[in-house]
Amino acid sequence: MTADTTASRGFAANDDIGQAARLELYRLQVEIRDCEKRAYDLFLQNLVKGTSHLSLGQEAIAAGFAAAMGPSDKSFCTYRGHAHTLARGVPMEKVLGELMLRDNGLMRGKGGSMHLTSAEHNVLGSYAIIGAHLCIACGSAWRAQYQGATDVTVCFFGDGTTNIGAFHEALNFAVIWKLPVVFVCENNLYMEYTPISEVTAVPHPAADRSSAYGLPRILIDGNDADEVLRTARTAYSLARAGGGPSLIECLTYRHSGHSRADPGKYRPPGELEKWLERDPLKIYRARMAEFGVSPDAIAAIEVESKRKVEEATSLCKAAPPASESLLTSDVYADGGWAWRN
Amino acid sequence: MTADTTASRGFAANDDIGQAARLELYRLQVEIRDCEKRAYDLFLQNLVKGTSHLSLGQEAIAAGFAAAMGPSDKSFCTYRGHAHTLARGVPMEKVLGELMLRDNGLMRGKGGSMHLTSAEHNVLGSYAIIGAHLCIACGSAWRAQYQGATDVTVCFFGDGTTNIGAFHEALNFAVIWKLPVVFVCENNLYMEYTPISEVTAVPHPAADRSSAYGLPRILIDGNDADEVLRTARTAYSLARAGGGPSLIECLTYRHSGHSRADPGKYRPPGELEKWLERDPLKIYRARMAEFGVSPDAIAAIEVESKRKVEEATSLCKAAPPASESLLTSDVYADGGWAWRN
Amino acid sequence: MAELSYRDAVIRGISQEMRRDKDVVLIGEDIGKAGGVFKATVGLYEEFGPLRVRDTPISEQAILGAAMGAAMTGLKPIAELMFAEFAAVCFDFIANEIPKQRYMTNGQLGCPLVIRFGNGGGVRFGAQHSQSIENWCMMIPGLKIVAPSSPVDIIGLMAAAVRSPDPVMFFEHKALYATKGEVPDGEIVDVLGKAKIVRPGKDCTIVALAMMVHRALGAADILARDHGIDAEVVDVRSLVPLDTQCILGSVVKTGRLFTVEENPRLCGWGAEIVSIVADEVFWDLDGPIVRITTPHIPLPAADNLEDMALPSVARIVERVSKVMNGSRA
Amino acid sequence: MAELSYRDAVIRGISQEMRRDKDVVLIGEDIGKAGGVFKATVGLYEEFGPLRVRDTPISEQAILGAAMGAAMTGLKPIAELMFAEFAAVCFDFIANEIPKQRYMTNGQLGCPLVIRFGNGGGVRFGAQHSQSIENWCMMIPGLKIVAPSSPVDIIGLMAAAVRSPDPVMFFEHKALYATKGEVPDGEIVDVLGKAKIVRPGKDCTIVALAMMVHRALGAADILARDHGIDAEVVDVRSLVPLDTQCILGSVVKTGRLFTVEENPRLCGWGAEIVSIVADEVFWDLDGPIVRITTPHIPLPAADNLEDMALPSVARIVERVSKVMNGSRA
Ligand SMILES: Cc1ncc(C[n+]2csc(CCOP(=O)(O)OP(=O)(O)O)c2C)c(N)n1
Ligand SMILES: Cc1ncc(C[n+]2csc(CCOP(=O)(O)OP(=O)(O)O)c2C)c(N)n1
Ligand SMILES: [Mg+2]
Ligand SMILES: [Mg+2]
Repeated sequence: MTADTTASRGFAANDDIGQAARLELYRLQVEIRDCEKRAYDLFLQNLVKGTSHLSLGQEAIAAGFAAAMGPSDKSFCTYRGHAHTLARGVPMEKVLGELMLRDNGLMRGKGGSMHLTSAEHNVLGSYAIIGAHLCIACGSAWRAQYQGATDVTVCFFGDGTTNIGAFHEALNFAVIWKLPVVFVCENNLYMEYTPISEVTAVPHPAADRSSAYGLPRILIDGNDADEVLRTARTAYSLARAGGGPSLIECLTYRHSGHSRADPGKYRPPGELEKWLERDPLKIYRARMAEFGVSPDAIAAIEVESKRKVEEATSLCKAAPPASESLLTSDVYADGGWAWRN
Repeated sequence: MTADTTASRGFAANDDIGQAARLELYRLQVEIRDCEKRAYDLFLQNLVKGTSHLSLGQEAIAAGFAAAMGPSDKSFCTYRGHAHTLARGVPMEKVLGELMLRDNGLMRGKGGSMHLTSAEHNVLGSYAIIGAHLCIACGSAWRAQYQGATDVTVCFFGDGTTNIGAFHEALNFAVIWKLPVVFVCENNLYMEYTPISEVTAVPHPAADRSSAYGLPRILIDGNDADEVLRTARTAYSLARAGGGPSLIECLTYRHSGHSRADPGKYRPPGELEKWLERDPLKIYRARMAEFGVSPDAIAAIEVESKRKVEEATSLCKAAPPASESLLTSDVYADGGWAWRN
Repeated sequence: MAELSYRDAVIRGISQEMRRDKDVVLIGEDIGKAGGVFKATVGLYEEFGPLRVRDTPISEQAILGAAMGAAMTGLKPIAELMFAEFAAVCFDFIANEIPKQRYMTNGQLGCPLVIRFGNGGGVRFGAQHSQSIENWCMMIPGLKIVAPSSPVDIIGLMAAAVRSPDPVMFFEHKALYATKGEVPDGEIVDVLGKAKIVRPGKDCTIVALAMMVHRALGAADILARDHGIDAEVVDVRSLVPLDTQCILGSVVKTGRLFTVEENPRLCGWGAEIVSIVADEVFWDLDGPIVRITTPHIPLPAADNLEDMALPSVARIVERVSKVMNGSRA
Repeated sequence: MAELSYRDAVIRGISQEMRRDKDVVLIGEDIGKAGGVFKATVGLYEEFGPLRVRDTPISEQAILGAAMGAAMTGLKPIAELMFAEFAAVCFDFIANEIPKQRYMTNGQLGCPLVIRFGNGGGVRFGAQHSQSIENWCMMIPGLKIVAPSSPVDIIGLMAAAVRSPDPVMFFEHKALYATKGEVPDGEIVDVLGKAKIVRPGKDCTIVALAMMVHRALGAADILARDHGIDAEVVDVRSLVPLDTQCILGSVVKTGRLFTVEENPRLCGWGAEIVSIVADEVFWDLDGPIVRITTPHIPLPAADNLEDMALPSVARIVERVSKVMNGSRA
């Protein structure tokens, strides 16, 4: 699996990303992995209420796209958005707190795991109804274009999302208005339980549709953080330069079930094992070895990540439940919910 | 403008369609033209209430696709559906009566011009909210497939409709289920007043999207009824043989405004004139001359058409208004509207 | 007679109808091989095969459009929309296409289909996966709407829905799937448009739907025990057709009406019932009519907040007892 | 002071706000170069240019999504949906996304935007282009909703809507576009959430909205002249926030309430008002509360049938006079 690039647009040229970026990509992937695993443990302890969707196995995409962003760039995620939220620098405590629906959560328990949002970090929301946020991301990019701002809007979604109408409307819209938005399809081969190949007219649900919007076909290895980073940088530069949107399909796999409720029984035997061979962290450790990153530097990242997870966990466990005073707050901008006088 | 066919599927091979078909195509085009012109006159006399959308200039598409249908084939149209309804053999009186919202109309005035439906003729409705009927047509085709019936479902829509989400969902759905449905995009260059080229990411709004559904690219001259007929036959055969859907873009132009309310001022000077040169009736008269059709045969068709229009007009003018007893009928299958006991 | 879960009742209700009529077909996301996100279609794919139980892409417009087109031409589709509020991504079909087809065509074409929704809250899924949206449909002329509260009603009303020549919106309550109830053996067929007095009483009428029926019943017990108030509880079951005879009869008898609605307040079905009562039996009323609803807010995800938001047994008891005492004073 | 049409008032209202604030931008289908299908944006493209007045493809989801994303990040978009029921093709944004954003994010993000709808009937456009759908929005927590009945209200409420930090659904009535009214010169800014007593009276209260205000006023004249009934007519203007003080005050004064609703009956805003009245001022009522609505049917296209369907002056007079006489007997 290598980048299927359009030379003229220079996607994912093969240059080395450099040592600093390498360590940063590893740190992000390790921290996401550790935090997601902890989220899973917390389910098992019944401390995560409601539903939850992990990105175990898809960390390279979150890391690569986030690492290439500047602080003013905007992210729009799905319910499977813990990874993207963490990758923008949102503290683990805030994410796990929201999963546990506690007062210390990102939205103090009002939104829940499917709606992680941190305006401060320009994580402009996680959206739980398929498709909508592709259109909403267009609006953010339109604002940047209108105001002459240079930020890029990045919108993450799954393979299954390419079959809903909003996908089509958003892509066409972004192209005709030349919006600075980057659409990232994380193709993990499944919608909830149904293989994407059984319900899609083309083999590559995003890449094979790019020509319908006059866009180049971009299909990359989503488990290789370097490839992701390079692709992201190219797409962001294009968008910032007024070159309009990109649609990028990243091949990946989720190691766990769709959501908390899903044991993943629909997978053909051997499939998971095959993909575990291509685990982004495994790939990345090999990459670091290749580039001679010191074991100490790697260990430091891993130790720090574990520490953060432990610290976040204890803060969350100690945190009070959602505050009852918030039940009717912030329906309207005046802070309240009054629909009458 | 010639067919851009995919040889392997044999679309629109160039054989002569034969004399009988030629006369039938001419008859259909003339009758549609005459009836639409009469509809326009009736507007001017304020006898057509509400809105109305003419197909003047687009007659070849309606004629060609209908002439290739068998009686059990199903049509799904838009508000711009008078032509397709007439082409299936629905009497002019019924169509004009509905435009005039009289008791003799197809739906006795309850539906109006935008919803012409004649179940008896397998005209399974005209739909006025963009996009929906592409999905509904899939359902009709699904029923045929499920029951092992051999009818084909044909769904007509405009260029502007290709940018709405339902288009995308319907196309993907039809392909993955290999449904016997033929999608016909009548590209008349405009949505209501906005040129399609200003709001679409690709030059050919349907044809340039076919690859996104794994379909061949089919772009034909929609003003040449023979080309339309041949294309229709090929697509229907494919569908009947279990080969799945087709998406056909027909290039055409509407001579009048979008609807009753529209004087068409947004058109660049000379555009209409250029297209009047390519008027489907003009093209077809030349074609008939080429094939040596006798002037008498042509005149007979023209005279009979005028007679039909006059007859229908007087019947409609004499018809009573919609019957008041129908106000609350047929909301439910029991014939009534009772939402309570 | 056997004990069955509400979830298994959905399966039994659908399979009863699929066995009877081969034109009954099922479509939706993950409903086939996976047995449904709510596991309410488990086993149907195995029994009826891939042609009658079809997994779809994430294309709700295509799902409802296909169901509509198939219904217009001879099939009896049952479409699942998963979480009820996904209705919003295909609302054109629910609001503009399906319900108007028969009327606009002057009776030429109908849409005999069933749409299944996983409705309601209490499962900590937050604002976009917990809504009670039966009112989105009740507003629309041309639909029929049921929302069963028990396994036996699920089966009987599913049969009635599938056999109905009209489009029926079938609201299953997510928080009830795991609940159980006694269900007779053999075929069960109910009728649309009949409410049920699930607890007779003489002091006031409490009208409720789906999960709220259970809470109203719980409240009625406490009202009787602790407050000496004998409440009659009516399970509406069917919003359209609405059994106004049953409701008006009960109100005439008790003189007092309360509605218990899981929906956010504004324009809920309870308001409609109040407006019928306040018009038609005004002179039989002995005091104010009071609606107990979820406040008019999006639903919070947090368990404690969600519990505060939805009408609880305690809130019903408190409100009914206060109002009833007030009116006597 | 000048006479202005309702249509031109829309243009003036929008341009007043666009001149004031360059973050106000307009999007929709055919609204720019063509001046809008209802001609209610004529001249704005010329004055404010293609960057502020943008024609879109037929992509209502993209239109509302773009408006939402832009609003979340700093613009003040006004989106036109053309015929009101096209809301159904993008209802996810209206029902699930825009109204819940502020709540779900605990106040981090809001959606200050305006959505304009060409609402209502009387124009012989049939079942899919004539609906009154303000209730589709009223059901949804988090939206604000206005439906002006006059040119001056259009301008003032448009200003209030654009300046509101909350999402405002702005219902223009198609059949009113050509009507005229006196409008003062200079800037006009109204407030959301204020009803207006447009005709004081003492015998009964008639609450109406948009086009029905004019019919209610027409009926009130006849009721006074021919039936000796002095009706107070309240123009609700804003459904959310709802001016319950004004409505309750009027009902307490007159003792009788009628609602006149263009919407099909079930779950209309009138039912909500009835339920508030029947709860909060029950003891002040002197008789049944009666709703006058379009019957719960899809709208017919034929002119004579449509006229029968929508509440008419004659129907209002007949119903109010009968009920009022009944109650006195
Ligand atoms: C409109 C809509 N339909 C259905 C769902 C239910 N649903 C939630 S996640 C999901 C699968 C999404 O698949 P994909 O886009 O591939 O993302 P992934 O979960 O694999 O990351 C579905 C069907 C939804 N949330 N919204
Ligand atoms: C969902 C929706 N949006 C907008 C409209 C308003 N509208 C009616 S016709 C039309 C233009 C359609 O253009 P096209 O598909 O090219 O068909 P044509 O009218 O040219 O035949 C529009 C925007 C509609 N009916 N439905
Ligand atoms: Mg996926
Ligand atoms: Mg067109």
